[in-house]
Amino acid sequence: MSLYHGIFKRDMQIAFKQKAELVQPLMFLLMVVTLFPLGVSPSPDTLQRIGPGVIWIAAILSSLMAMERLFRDDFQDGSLEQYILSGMALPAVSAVKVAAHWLVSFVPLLLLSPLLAMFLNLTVDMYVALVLTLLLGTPLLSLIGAIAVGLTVGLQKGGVLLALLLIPVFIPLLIFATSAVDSAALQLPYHAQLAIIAAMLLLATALAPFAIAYSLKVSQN
Amino acid sequence: MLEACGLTCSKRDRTLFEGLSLVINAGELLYLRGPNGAGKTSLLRILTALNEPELGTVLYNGIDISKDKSGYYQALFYLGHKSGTNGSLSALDNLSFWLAQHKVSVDVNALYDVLEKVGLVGLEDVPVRYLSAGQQRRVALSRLWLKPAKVWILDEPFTALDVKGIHMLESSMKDHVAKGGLIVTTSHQPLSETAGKHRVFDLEYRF
Amino acid sequence: MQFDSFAAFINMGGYAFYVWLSFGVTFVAMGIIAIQSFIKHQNLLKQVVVEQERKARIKRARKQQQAST
Amino acid sequence: MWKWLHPYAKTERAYQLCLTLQPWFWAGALLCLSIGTVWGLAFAPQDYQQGDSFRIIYIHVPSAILSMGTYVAMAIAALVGMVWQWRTAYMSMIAMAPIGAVMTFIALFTGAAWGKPMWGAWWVWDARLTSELILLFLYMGVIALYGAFEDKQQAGKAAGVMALVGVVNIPIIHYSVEWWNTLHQGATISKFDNPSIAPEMLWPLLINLLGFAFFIGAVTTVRLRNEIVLREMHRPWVQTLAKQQLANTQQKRAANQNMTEGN
Repeated sequence: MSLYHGIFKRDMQIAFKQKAELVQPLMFLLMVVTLFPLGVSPSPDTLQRIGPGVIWIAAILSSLMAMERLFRDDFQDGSLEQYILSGMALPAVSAVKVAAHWLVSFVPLLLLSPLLAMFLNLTVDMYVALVLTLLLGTPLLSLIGAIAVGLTVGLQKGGVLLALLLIPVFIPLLIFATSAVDSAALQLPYHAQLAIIAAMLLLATALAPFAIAYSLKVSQN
Repeated sequence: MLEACGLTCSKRDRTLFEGLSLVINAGELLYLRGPNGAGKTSLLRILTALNEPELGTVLYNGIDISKDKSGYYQALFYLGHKSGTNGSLSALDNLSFWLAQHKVSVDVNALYDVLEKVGLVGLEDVPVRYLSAGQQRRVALSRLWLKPAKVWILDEPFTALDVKGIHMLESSMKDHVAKGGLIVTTSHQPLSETAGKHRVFDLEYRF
Repeated sequence: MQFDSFAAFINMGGYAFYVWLSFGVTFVAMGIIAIQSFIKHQNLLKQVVVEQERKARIKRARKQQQAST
Repeated sequence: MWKWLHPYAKTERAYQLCLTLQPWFWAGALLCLSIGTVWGLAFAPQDYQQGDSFRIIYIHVPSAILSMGTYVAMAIAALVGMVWQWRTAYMSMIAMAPIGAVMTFIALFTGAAWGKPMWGAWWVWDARLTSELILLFLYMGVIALYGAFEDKQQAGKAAGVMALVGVVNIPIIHYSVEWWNTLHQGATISKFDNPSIAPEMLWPLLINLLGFAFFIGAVTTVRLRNEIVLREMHRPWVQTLAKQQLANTQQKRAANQNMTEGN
């Protein structure tokens, strides 16, 4: 078990050495959310109605920016080869790396969510629903996103292609998450939506590491 | 004993080599020679199972390496073009993480000695991206003396070394072969006699 | 003195929470940026000395190398 | 006219200048801030409409003014650096950026805290607060750009261009946000009118403004010295200075060590 702990510690150390790369997607998220009151209208009730959609769309877009960092450095400087050569199970290695990535880039997003809720004038129970959907949804973003990152890591201009690949796949998550927060606004129960997101998350946790390992091998070749 | 039988590999519609068979016994140094683009690196990567050949298999002690990887990888050390060191970590951190992954436990002053051996005194705790490309390759090379591997597959190991470094590497190659190790290496300049007895294998450039 | 008692001063006409929160956050933020700058100053000076020792070590190693060949 | 400033282009003299200015700035900052705050909090009269919550003005207005002022000062430093090729100008520009960002954060936070009793919500898309938020993004942009470059010389020039682009955009942003705000005036935000500033309310405000300015000056001198030491690390004068500074910190530590052993 200490092998994978070593990789986790290494990723954490690298992440804290490159703080700027972590802060930038968050600033992007904040700015995108700030554009909506300026673009649409500052009146509190319109903001409340479009709030959940705005936050989730901005979260998906900013996650696409942060996603690329996942394997890019390791691929370019050859550490990925050394992982494969060390005989460790690649699915387990990618699962650990995705967990480290989630901790480093999505947990700060959760910490920022009260500010976003305040900007878009969400009520308290809407905010609770938002945090629940983010808690369940963002690991899903990381896991599925890592598959596409594994595939495009070998390409130079992988950035936009990543968005093209991932946005369609994230649509179900967006639909269920925003509908959960909307029904929270109307004081309706939203356990059904949460259950569906949780189901998607469990499915991804089970299958994605193997898909990530395979996509890394494909781009390694 | 490393054996390649009937390897075929093509890169972007150009067949690099076809039906290539090769046997390397323990205690032997194979010097892979050939012009640029002849497919030396691809052959080495196929020997390490990083790349799969279109046809043919590679056996290590009779077992197909694409099937049972962990046994083969325990005994393998591969030095590629990429240094395998992360830029924002220091040489020491990179080495200690790499050793942890390869299940080798070594104490810190051994790391300092090895880095001194490759001429990186005083640069041990500097983030690797501040080192020159040659120094980064020497950090990658220093892992050679840390992991007790039987099979050494080295891709252009001499590029970053000065005269003293080349002499030191060739003598450790000689001891490794003497101790029953197995080495496959490529190099631009020919191996001098300090590297001991070695077999040459030529790879022509195919159009 | 605008307030008749110290308690009234603390209560700040009912807005105690907002007034003291904003003054508190202001001086804490200013304190953080000031202290962070001083700490960075100390670290930088230490770093200068460490860099010098590193150069000395490299020179010594190089001298030994020439001596041994 | 610029002659006497030129020698300070040499970083060592700039370092000494910072050393001499720094105690004065700190003294000025502590003095003005304490007087202004105590006067504003305890002795200034209440506002007839907002009661005592208006006292937040004594930190909101100075920080708002100085957040804009620091950005303009940053742009001037960038311009001087660009025109006369002074490295110290670029260094002082990047030394000011973080403090300007802190000032903008303070203005934002105190503005929101002041607006809460008025508008009932912690954050309202009021014209001033919105342009203050955009100013914070401008600061973040300059700091992030400076941090992205490995070679600090290049970083200074790039961040300088961004600072100039930013300072040109500040009035444009300000008026467009004002217009946007009046456009949506129909929305439920009631714009509270500026509290009428009686003279005895104004004095603590000006003193606090001076106090904040001294504080910014003081922290800028510290950060500029950091920047100079960082960039001139290989220079002999920095090395002697570092040895001498660490020597007397050890002496001080040794002094109070045997002082504690003594009694």
